Amino acid sequence: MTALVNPGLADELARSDGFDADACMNCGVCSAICPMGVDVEVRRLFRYVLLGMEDKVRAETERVFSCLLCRMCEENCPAGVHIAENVRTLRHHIVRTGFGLGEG
Amino acid sequence: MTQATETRRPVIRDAVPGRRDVREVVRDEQVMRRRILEVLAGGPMTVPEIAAAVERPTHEVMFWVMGLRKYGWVAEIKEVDDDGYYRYQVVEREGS
Amino acid sequence: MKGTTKYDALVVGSGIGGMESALKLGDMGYKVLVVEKDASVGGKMILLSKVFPTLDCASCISTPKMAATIHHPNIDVLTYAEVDGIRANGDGTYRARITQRPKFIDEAACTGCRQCEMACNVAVPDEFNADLVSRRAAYIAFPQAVPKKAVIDRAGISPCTGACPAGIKAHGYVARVRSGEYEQAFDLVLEATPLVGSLGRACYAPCESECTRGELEGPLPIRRLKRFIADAHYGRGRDGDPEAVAIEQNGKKVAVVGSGPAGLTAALQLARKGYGVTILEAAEQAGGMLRLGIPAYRLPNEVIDHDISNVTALGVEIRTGVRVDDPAGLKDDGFDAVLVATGTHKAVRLRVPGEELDGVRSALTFLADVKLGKDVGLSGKKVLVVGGGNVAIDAARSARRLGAASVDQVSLECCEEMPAHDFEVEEARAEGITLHDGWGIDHFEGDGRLQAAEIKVCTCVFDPDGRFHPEYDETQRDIIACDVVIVAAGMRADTETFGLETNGDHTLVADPGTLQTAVPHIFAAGDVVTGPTMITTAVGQGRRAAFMIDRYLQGQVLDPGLFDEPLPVVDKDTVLARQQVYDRREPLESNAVMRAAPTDFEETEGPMTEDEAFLGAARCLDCGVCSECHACVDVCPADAIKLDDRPVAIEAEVGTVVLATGFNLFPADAKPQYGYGRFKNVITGMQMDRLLAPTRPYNAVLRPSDGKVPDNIAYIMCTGSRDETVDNPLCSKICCMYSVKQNQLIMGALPLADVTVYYIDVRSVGKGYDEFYQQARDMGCNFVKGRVSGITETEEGNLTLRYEDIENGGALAEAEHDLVVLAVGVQPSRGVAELFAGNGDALALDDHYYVGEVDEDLDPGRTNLPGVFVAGAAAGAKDIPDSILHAGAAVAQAAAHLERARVADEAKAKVPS
Amino acid sequence: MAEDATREDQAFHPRILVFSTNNISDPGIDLAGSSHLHYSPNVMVISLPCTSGIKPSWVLYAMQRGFDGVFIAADGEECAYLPDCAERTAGIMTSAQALLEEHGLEPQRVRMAAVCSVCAEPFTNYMHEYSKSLAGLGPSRKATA
Amino acid sequence: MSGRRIGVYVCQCGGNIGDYVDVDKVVEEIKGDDDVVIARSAMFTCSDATQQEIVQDAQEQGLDALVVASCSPKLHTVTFRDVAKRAGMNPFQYTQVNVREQCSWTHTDDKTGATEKATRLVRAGINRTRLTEPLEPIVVETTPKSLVVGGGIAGLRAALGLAELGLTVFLVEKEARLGGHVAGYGPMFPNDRKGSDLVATLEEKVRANPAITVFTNAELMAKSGSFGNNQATIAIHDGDKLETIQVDVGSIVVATGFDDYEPAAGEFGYGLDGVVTLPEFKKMVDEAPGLLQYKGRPVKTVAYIYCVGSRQDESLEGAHTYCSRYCCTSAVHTALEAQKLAGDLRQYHLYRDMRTYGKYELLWNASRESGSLYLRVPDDEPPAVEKLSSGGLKVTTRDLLTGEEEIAIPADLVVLVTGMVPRDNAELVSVLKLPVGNDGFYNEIHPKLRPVETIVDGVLICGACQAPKTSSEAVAAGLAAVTQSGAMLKRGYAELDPMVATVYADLCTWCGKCRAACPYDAIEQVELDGRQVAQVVKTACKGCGGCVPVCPEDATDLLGYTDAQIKSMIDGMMEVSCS
Repeated sequence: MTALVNPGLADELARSDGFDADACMNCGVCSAICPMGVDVEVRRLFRYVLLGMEDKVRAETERVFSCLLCRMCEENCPAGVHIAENVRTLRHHIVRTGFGLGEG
Repeated sequence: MTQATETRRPVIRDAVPGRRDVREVVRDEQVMRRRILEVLAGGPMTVPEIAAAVERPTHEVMFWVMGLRKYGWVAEIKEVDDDGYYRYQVVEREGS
Repeated sequence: MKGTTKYDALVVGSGIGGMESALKLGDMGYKVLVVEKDASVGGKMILLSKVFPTLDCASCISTPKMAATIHHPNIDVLTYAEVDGIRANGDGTYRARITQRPKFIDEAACTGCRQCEMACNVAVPDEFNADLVSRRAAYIAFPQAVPKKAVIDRAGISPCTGACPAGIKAHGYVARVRSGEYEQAFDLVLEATPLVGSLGRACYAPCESECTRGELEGPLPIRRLKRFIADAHYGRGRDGDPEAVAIEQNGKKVAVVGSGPAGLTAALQLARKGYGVTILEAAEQAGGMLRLGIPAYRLPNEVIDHDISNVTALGVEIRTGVRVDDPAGLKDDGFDAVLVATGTHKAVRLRVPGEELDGVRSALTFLADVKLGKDVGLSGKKVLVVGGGNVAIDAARSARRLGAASVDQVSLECCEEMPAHDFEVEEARAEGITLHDGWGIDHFEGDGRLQAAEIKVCTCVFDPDGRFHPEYDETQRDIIACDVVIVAAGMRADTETFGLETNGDHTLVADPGTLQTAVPHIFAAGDVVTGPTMITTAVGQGRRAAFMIDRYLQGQVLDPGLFDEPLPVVDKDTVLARQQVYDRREPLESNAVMRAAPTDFEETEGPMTEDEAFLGAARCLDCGVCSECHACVDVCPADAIKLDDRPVAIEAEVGTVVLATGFNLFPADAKPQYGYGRFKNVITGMQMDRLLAPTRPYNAVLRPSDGKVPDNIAYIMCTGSRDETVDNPLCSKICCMYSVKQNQLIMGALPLADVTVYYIDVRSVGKGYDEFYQQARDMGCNFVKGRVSGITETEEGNLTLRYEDIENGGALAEAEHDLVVLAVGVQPSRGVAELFAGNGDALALDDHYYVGEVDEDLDPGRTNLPGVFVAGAAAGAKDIPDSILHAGAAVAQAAAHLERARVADEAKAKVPS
Repeated sequence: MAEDATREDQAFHPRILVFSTNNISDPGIDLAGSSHLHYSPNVMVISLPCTSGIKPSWVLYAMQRGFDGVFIAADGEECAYLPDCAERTAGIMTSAQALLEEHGLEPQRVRMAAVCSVCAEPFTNYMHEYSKSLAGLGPSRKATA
Repeated sequence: MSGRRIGVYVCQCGGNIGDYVDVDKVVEEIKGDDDVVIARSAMFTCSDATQQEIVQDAQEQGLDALVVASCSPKLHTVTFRDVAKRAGMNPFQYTQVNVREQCSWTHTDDKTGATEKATRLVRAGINRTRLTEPLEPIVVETTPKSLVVGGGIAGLRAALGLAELGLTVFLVEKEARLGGHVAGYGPMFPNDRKGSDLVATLEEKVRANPAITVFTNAELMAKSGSFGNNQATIAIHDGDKLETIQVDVGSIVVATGFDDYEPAAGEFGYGLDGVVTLPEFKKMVDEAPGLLQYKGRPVKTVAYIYCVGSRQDESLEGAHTYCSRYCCTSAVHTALEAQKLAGDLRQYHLYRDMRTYGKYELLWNASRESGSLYLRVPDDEPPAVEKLSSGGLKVTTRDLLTGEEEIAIPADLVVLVTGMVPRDNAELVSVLKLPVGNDGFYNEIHPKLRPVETIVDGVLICGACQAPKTSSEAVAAGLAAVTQSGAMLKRGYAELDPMVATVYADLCTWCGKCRAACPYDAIEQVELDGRQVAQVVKTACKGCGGCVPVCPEDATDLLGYTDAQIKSMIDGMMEVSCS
C-alpha cells in the first residue's frame, strides 16, 4: 500500500499546537531510551505526522497516551527535538479532533 | 567553620568498587610485580588465573601484566587457549 | 638556544599539518622554528595503526617525514616546549615567547637505549598508548619517537622530599622500597647522610607532615620505611660501604669538631670526595646528641654504631675524648679546613631558689649518663622533671624506666602548647608519668638535700612579641614532694673558648648560605650555628658545610645558590586533582608498645614487616611523578641524566606564524550512557587503533577487562559528534573512516570475530573511501542504522546495547557484545587563542572554537591576524590528506606574506632617506 | 660448556642475507633490535633504497659466498619510489629463483615478504621460520661444491 | 690495496653494544684489513669528544674515508656525514654500520655470535667504503616560472598564489573565459558567497598581476625537460588561427577540473519534463525571479534523488562506484536557497547516506528545519520516477526510516543530485604522461606523502581533476600545489641526492629496458661515439635503483649501492674466520 505524502497534517499540527519535529535526524535514540520499552516509538510516530500518514497516527493513539512524558528521550535527543511537547501536542490534537475516540 | 574545612577537600572520596582511577591501578604495578612473578613462577597463566591467584580484579591485573610485558618481565605464549585467553610466562629480563 | 633568535616562520605543533608546513617552508629556503609540546614530533598520526583507505602503515608514512623535519637544514625543532605567547610587532611580524621544558636528559649524550626507562620506579598511565598500559616517569615517548631520546617526567619536587631539611630524597626511597629495592633505597639515603637507622627512628619526620596522602586517610609511614631499609641493610650485616674504601684521596685534610648529626654527615660527604677527615669528639663516645640525648628506647646504641660505621668505613678517623678549645689552631695539626659542629651541650639554668640543692640536676647530663650506662641511682626515688619539651619527656620516661617510685613533670605550657610532640606527651602519660601542665617552679625546698618543689600556676608563657616571658598567678600554689629534680629548661652552645664570633645565645656567627665563619678556613654547622633544632636540620647543615668546604678547598666561589637548587615543590591540590576517585587505603597503625610501667630500655616501636613496608610504600601518590630515586642515574651508560635541568626561556622574532595545533579527541566519559571509564570493555577508537597498531600495548586485540580475545565487537558511531546533548552539532568527519579501517583490520586479525557498526550515516567521502566502505561490508562487517541509546554491563563484562533497528522496520533491539568501541569525534584543541592574548586584535575563533578562517573560499588557512595562518585540523575536523592539503594552502599564503614583507623591505631600503 | 659449544658447532645454523629498504623495512628490523627480540646472529642485513633495485645475481652470489638463503624485506604498498614496487620485487624474486635453479640450488633459498617500519615481531618470526626451513634444506654450498 | 685510507670506529655505546659484543675483539680482527689506517673502539662515538678525535685522526693520518659501527643509520648518518665533512672527507665516503639495533640488541643471548656478526658487518662496511666515490649533491638551477593548466577556481587561485611567491606564471585555459564551473554558480555553501563573485575577484587580481600571463582558448601541446626545468608548448586558438609558443617553466600545475555527471536517458526519469540535474536546478534557483518556476509554472514541490552517477553498483558497465563528496551538501544548500525564495516550497530528499561532513552538518540541520523532509531509500531499490497524466511527476520509494512503508511523492520538479565525473582529457594525459586511476581521475604519487605530486617530475595536480572536491577544497589543493612549486623553485636552485643511477656507456647496447623501467623519465637515449646508449638524467633520477636489475648487460648501477659494493659487502660478511 503506497502512502501519498501529505504535508497538511504536520502543517495543521504546527499551526494549531506548535508541533515541531523537523530537527529529527532519525537516529532512534528516543525509541531506544524509552523506559516504557517497545510501547512508544516517538521517532516513527513523528515521522507519520511529517509524512502526513493520518491513519498510521490514528493507529498509534494508544501509544501516544501511554507515554509517561518523563522526557528521557528529550534529554537524550541529539537534535534537541522537544519530544514531550510534541507528544502532548499530539494528544491534544487527538482529543480535539476526536481521533481514535469511540473506536476502542 | 567545619563546613569550610570539608569543602576544601572535595577530591577525597571513597572509591567505588571496581572503579579505581587508572593512575592508582598503574601505580600498583611496581608493588604487584613481585606477587605476579611469584605466582607465575609456578608456570604460565592467563590473566583471569593470575587475578584469582593474587586476589585482585582481572582488569587491574590486565594493567599490571601488560606493564610487565612492556618492560620485559613476562611474555605471552603464542597460542590462545580454547576460551580465548593468552597465557603469560616469566622471561629472563635483560640487565637484571 | 638562548636569547632572541630570528626565524622566518614559527610553526606551532608538529603533527602532520605542522611537519608538512615546516618542511615546505624549509624547502623554500625559509628558516623555520617548530615548537612541539610533546617529547617527539609526529602528532597523533604516528600513533595510528594504519591509515585509510590504502591501509598504509601510519608509521611508515610518518617516520620519514619526522626524520626529514628534524634533520632539515632550515628547520629548528624544539620538542617538549611550549609557546607561552605571541605578540604582534605591528608590522606583520611577531615575537614569540617559548619555554623549553626541562627534559632532565642531556640530549646530546642520550643514545636512546631505554635503560633509564627499564630501571625507573614510577609507573604512570601511558598517554601514547591511550592509557591502556603504563609507562615510566623516565621514558621515550614511543618506539618511533623522533628525536629518539628519553625525557623524565617531573611535575616538581614531591612535598615529602621538599620538606626534608636534610635533603633526603624521601619520595625516592619510598619508590625504591615499593619496587623491593631495599639496598638501593638505603644507598639513596646514604647519599645524604650516614644516619639512616637513627633517622628511621628518631626523626620527627617533617616529610610525613607534608605528605599529600595526609590530605586523604593519613600520610605514608615515611620515617618507618627508612627504619625498615636500615634494618634490612644492617640486619644483613652489611655495615659500611666496602667499595667506598677505594675512594681516591685528594691529599687534603679536614677536621670535624663534633660527631653529632652535622659532623658525621659532613665527614661522610667530605670523605667521599677524597678528603682525609678526622672527627674530634669531646665525649667518650661518638654520636653527639644521638648518643647522649636520645634514650635507647627510642634509639638503641647499636643503631648509632651502625650509622657511624657508614662514616668510618670511608676511612674517617674518630677521636673521642678530645675536646677542642681552639678550632683555628687545628691548622697547625695539618688540617686545611675545620668544621665546628659541636652542638648545644650546655644546659640552661632554671634560675629559681634551691636550684643548687643536692638532687637537682640537668636533663642533659642525666640522659647522657643513662645512655652511657652509668648508675644514676633513681630506684625508689620520687622524681620531678621540669620542662615541656622533648628532652623533658625523654628524661621523664627514662626516669620511669630506672625504677623511680613516681615521676611528675611540670610544664609551663598547658598540654596543647607544649613544645614536645603530642604523641610523646601521650606516650609519657601512658607510661604513668603525672603531668602538671600550666605550672611553673617557684622554688625548691630542702635542707642540703632536695625534698620538694613548690609550684605555681603559669598564666602566660610568652609576651605579645613571642618572647619567653612567663607570668604567674602567685595565689595558686602547690607542693610536690620529690627526691630528684631533673631540669630540662633548654640547652645552648658551649663556644666561649673558640675565639670565634658568637651571637647573644652563644651560637657561632657563620654565613647562613656558606656556613663559613669569619675565619676563612673554619666553617660551622648544626646546632652550634642554629641553636637546638631537629636532627634533620643539622644533617642538612652538615651537607651544606661539606659542599662549601669542598668548594673552598678547591678554590671555587662559595655560592649558596649552587647547593641543592631544587625544582619548586609540586602543589598538593594539583596532585590530588589528577584522580577523580581515591581508593581508601588506611594508613599503617603505629606498633609502638606502651607499657604502664616500663622497666627496661627496649625500643617501644617494633620493626616493620616487609609486607607492611610494601603496603606502606604503595600508598605513595608519586606527587612529583619522578621520585628522584636515581635509578636512572645508576644505570645510564652515557651519564646523560641531568636532574638539575631547568626551564629555558626563549624568544623568537618571526615573520609569520603557522598554527598547526591539531585537535583533541572527544572525552568519551562525557557520554555517561556509554559507560566509558566504568565498563572496562568500552574503549575509544584511539584505543582500538593502539590495540591494532604494530607497536600495540597488548600484542593482540584483547578485552581490557580480562585479556580475552573478543569475538563480537560493536562500534558506536558519532560518539560526541552530531549531538546537541554534548554541545557539538558538527560531524567529526574522520570517525566513520577510521572505524571502517579498524573493521577491516579486525576482520584480518580476528577472522572469527563479528563486527557490527551502529551508525546514522556512513560518511565515506574522499578518494577511494566509499569503495573502502563497501569492501568492509563485503568482508562481512555488519552495519546497523541506529544510534545506541545506552549500554549496560553483564556479569561477564559483556555489554548490552539498546538501539532502534531503524532500517529493519524500526524494532527496538538489544544486542550483546564483548567489546564496544566508541567512535569518538574531535574537538578543537584548547588554548590557541590565548597565545595571542594581550594583542590589540585577538585571534578569531569560529562558532565552534576552531581557529577561524576569514576567507575559507579563496584563502583557506588565513586567520584574521595578518601573517598568522592555520594548518590542518586546528581549523576543523580533517583527515590526513585534507590536513596536508590545508597545510599546503596555509604555507602558500605564509610564504606570500614573507615575500610581500621582503619586497616592502627592499623598497624601503631603496628609498633614499 | 665446551661440549655444548662443540655440539652447537656441529648443528647447522643457516646464514641468511636480508635485503631491506632504508625507509621502511630497515626501521622495522631496527625496531626488532630496540625491542630486544632475538633471532640468529647468522642473519645479516644490507639496506637499499628500494627492493626493486636488487639484482638476481646478488642472490646467487650470496649463495656462492656461503649464505644459505636470501630474504627480501620488501616495502609492499608503502614504497615511496615506485607504485608497482611489489610486482617488480616479485619479478626479481622469480628471476632469482630461476637463476638459483640453473645453478642447482633450491628456489626456496630466496624468499620475500612485506616488512613495514614497525614490523619488529613479524620480521623476527620470519627469521625463525626461515632459519628452520633452510635448516631443512641444508647448506647451500653442497650443490655448488 | 686500493690506496684508500680508511678510519674505522667501533662504538661501545656504553654497555649497549659493549656488553654483548666484544668490541675490542672486533677492532683487533679488522685492524689489519687492507686500507684500514686506524681502527679504534670508543665508549660513545657520537660524543663530542670522540667526534673531535675522529677529526684529529683524519687530519693526522690523512684519512679519506670513514666507517662508524654504532647504532642505526637512522640516528646518526647525518651526524657522521657532518663529522666526515669537518674532517675534510667527502661525506659520501662514510659508511654507518649498524651493530646496535641489528646486532648487539638482537643477540643479547649470544655474545660469541654477536661479536662474530659485528666483525662481519664492520668488514662489509669497510669493503663498501673502499669502493665509495666522492659525491657532491646535484645542484640544479631551477626555472622560477610555473604553468597552470586550467583556469577554474583552483587554477586561478594557484596562479595568483604562484605569483605571490615571486614566480612568473603562465595560465592556460581551454575555454574563452576563465572561471570554470564556479563562474556559473550563484551562492555556494557554506558561506553563501556567489561563485561568480569569487571568480571575478580572482580574475581581476590575476589579470592585474604583471607576473601572470593568461592564455585563453589555449592548450598545452607538448612538454619536455626534467627537475625544475621544463619546456612547454602552448597552442593558442584565435578564431581559425593557431599560434604556438614555447615557455620554460619549473613546474606545471594541472587544475583541469571535472565534468558534471550526465544521466542516461530514462535514468531516474531523466528526459521527462520536470526531471533536471542538480546543476540545472541550482541555476534555476540562482536565477529565479523571486518565485521558483519551471518553464513558467510555479514549483511547489521538489523531490531530490541523491547519488545519481555516484556510488553506482560496481557490476554496471563503466560504473562510478565512488562517492562524489560534494553533492549531498550542495543539494542541501541548494534546497536551503530555494526555500528562501517566495512561495511555500515542499522539498523531499531521497538519500542513501547523508554526507554533510564536518561543519556542513549544520546546513543539513538547517535544511530540515526549513521544510525539507528526508527519506532514506534502500541501496538496492532505487526510487521510481513517473510522469502523471495530470502533468506532474510522481516519485515512489520505500522509506527505510518509516518501516516498510512505500511512499509516493507528487512533485513538480525532480532534481537528480548528480555527481562529478572525470574530464575527458586524453590529450593532456598523453602530453604529460599523467597517471589516471581506476575512477578516471588523475592519480597523485601518494595520497599522504605527496598528495599534489605526480609520478611526472614537476607536474602537479590539484582540485577536482584529482578527485571530487568542494570549491574551497579545490582552492586549498591549488594552494598546496603552489607550495610544492615554491618548495622546488623558490630558491632558484635545488640540491638533489647524488646517490642516483649511472650507466656504463661502454657496456650499454641500448635495448631500452632501463628507460621502460623508469617511471620518472630519468633515462634517455643518446648517441655516444656513434653508438646509441642510455644516459641517466641525474636531475630526474630518484635513486630507487629500479633500472639496475633490468639491464641485461649489467651496464647500470646505483651510486652508493653499486654491484661491486653489494658484492664486496657480501664478501666482507663471509670472509671472516673468527677464531
